[in-house]
Amino acid sequence: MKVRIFFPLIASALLAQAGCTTVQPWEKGKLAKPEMTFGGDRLETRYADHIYTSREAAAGGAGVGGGGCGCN
Amino acid sequence: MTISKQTPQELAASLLAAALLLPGVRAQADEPPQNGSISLRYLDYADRQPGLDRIHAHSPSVSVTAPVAGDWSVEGTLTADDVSGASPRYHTAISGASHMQDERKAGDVAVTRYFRRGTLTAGAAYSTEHDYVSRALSLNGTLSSEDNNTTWAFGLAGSRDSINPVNHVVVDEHKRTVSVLAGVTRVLTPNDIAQLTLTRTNGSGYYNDPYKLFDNRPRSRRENTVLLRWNHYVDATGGTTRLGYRYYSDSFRIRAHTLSGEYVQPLGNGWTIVPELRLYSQSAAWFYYDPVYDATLGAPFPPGFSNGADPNRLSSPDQRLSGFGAVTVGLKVAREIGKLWTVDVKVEGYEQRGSWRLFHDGSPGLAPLRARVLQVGLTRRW
Amino acid sequence: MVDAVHRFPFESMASRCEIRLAAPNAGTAEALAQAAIAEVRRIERTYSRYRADSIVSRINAAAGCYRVECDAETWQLLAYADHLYGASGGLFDITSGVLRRAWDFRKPRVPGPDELAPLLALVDWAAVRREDGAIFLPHAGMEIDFGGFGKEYAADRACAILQQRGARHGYVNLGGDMRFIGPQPDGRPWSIGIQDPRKADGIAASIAVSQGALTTSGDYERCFDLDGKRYCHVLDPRTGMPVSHWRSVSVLAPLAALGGSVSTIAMLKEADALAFLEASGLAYFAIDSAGNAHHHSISGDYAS
Amino acid sequence: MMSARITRMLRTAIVLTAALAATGASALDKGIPAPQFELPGKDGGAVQLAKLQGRLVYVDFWASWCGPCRQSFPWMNDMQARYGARGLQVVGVNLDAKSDDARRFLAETPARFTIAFDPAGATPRAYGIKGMPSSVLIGPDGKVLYEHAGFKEADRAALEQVIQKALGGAK
Repeated sequence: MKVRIFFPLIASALLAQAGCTTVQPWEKGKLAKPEMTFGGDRLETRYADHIYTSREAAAGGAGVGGGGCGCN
Repeated sequence: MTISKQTPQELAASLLAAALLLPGVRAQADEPPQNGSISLRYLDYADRQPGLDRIHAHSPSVSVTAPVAGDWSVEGTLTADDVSGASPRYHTAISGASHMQDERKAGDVAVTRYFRRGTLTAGAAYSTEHDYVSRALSLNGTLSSEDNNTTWAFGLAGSRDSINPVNHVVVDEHKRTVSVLAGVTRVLTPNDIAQLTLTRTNGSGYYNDPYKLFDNRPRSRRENTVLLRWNHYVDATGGTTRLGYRYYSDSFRIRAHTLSGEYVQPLGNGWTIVPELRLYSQSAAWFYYDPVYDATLGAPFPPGFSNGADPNRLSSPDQRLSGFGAVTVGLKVAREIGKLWTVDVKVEGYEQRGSWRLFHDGSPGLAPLRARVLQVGLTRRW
Repeated sequence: MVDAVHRFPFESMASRCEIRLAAPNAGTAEALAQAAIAEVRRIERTYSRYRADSIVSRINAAAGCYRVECDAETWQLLAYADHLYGASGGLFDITSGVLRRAWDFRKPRVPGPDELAPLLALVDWAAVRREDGAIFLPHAGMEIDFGGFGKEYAADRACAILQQRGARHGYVNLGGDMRFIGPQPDGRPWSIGIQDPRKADGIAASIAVSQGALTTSGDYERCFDLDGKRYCHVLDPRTGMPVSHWRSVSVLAPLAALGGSVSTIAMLKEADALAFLEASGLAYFAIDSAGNAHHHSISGDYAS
Repeated sequence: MMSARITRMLRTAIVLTAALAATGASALDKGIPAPQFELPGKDGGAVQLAKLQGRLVYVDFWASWCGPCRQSFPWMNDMQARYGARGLQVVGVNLDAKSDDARRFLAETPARFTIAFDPAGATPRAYGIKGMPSSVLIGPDGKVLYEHAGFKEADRAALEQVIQKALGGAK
């Protein structure tokens, strides 16, 4: 239980504090590269989620709203 | 024909305007791709344990993303799984494994509205196979700060599944879930961006695996995930590291850690190579029982079954609820052809062993599971 | 790896032409160039007054007799010619081609007033009637001639075709009137020399250009000298006599059709040329009869 | 217990959506003199805002990696061709850290207007731009007339009207 609450707090604190130098719009050349975004290839992510949820107990994390399946 | 006395500005403009009217003197500049895209992908999955080839799946899928009227975009995917093979009825027992052949079709569509500093996406998903139909709706939104360095994300989704196993262990069973998501993405430096996402899912209904023996699970499940991701651009190599850590915990008292890492390395004239490593570790569900069976009745009866244990006691011999560790090693090679086409091939090896569980010892007595995954993809932008 | 630049010289409209463009290999360059050259030849066939089957010859043959239906392209060209007539105060008159009967620049002979008078009577664009897609030259013997901007129009069309098919670097040069597809493959502009009006192989100035058009009207293309005076083919439609105030006028413009007509009108404006060139808002480089250069360049990629 | 959490989530969601509609503060106030700049041009010469006094100047901050910038170039070429003669001068200020990236971009996407390079980013900082691309319309008197961030299909007509109005006004 403790870990569940404690962990997100330090993570978000870390995030907020670390980004104190504001990055200017014209300095975002590298951030604009596709591989720097969190999206990833839609179908590739779909396959990965599908394989791991049908072989492991944990599921989700990055998004909500995918359908379930009777995979065994 | 009057010779009009034009002021200098009007003269210049009229001359140019007249010249521009001459037919075909100006080429229409070809519009750069408007981030529309269509992707085809094919998956070939096969897993086995020593002595038993288990599941083999072929899965073609297609995805289309189309910008609409400037501020909107529509995305849709269609997938068809052709799954066949054998699944142990309990733990990793080879004898009596149930052979199955199944065709699953799934599709989803999402409509996104773009605002000046945010997006709102409504999605619907549908999946059907002979014994399981799932419907899901979702609403996701993002909001960016004025300097676009911080983006908040929030999401709400619900799903409703109906289950009708061929063995009629149950008839017309249902499962409902509601999930919420909150996240923040933060630009740290010109080379670094990080993201924290929290999700919570509450579900109630039929969670059992109808094809496993003594699989009697609680009728509700609360699941939490915390996902921290960090992408870093490496100036020296022009490559990008993509690291992620996910902590999962649920009311089955399963705790799972997932550490995943990818390194995207462009190689010049369109080639890109992406090695991938994933480490996973989970604890067993509290009602999972090890392959140690009832003294008198033997496998698959749970211990104490013969001397009057409560028959609807919660229990499950499902390997997926046991404690184990797993490693995935993968490599993707992609090739961009011209400005519009990309083709890629991805190969992954996955292995799951009780003994690989991190920090604690895993469930004993289960055969290791190995899987190899092959994917081929083709994408065209327009 | 920067694409190599390929050159395709050819003859058209009685002048030396060349298409220069960068392409991944000679094969694609050849295919692109042939398509552009075909378009230049089509325009030459359609609007040449020397070819009996051209629309211009049919219009001229019908002068004083009947109207001739025009296709959309011809109709647009006539509309542009009409606009130039208005903008130049009547100096740019495509019916002035008829004066050519009195002038043969291969022989140094100046026609007398009695020879010019009947021809000048036929120079009257204002009298030409254009209604619902047809044109009628009211007096027999009248002629129209697209020589004033036909070549420049062809250069624009050829360039548009090359750009449409993906060419990004190169230019089309039709007898000195140039229309640019884009900069050199490495992004640097082309350095173009402006002909010295009095030295055949001399350069009066050089300009760095990466797009738009560079057109020149000069008194040295078809001309002769008599008693120390230069008689060139640019004729004032009111007097029938050659202009003499300027040796050459070069103009930088977004389109060759625009640049060509502005440089020709400037020659015709003689003393008022500079005022007209300023009003046109385009960059220019003009050399007067005394050999002095007058130029005006606007900042930006049009001129160096 | 579950419904409490859901409603709390929803409440934060609604608050965040409301913020969506809030308009951003503009970086430069209208009517103030535009900050001066002198930057290296594409063919060696210098590009100076002061030298363009008396013309309507459309300054566009762009970079080779920015998708909407690539969409805006054909439109800016069109504007320069159609209104250049009436006094409009488009100036594309490139903000790539490595100007070679910009030159490769320009070889693919031709610019028929003035290009200047500011790898250090001093000019965009002075103009306080908030997004990529960003454009600032400066009147003949050197004062800021209009500001715009981003570039979408729908922006083309609106921006052209602003230019026409400014040109109409400018005698």
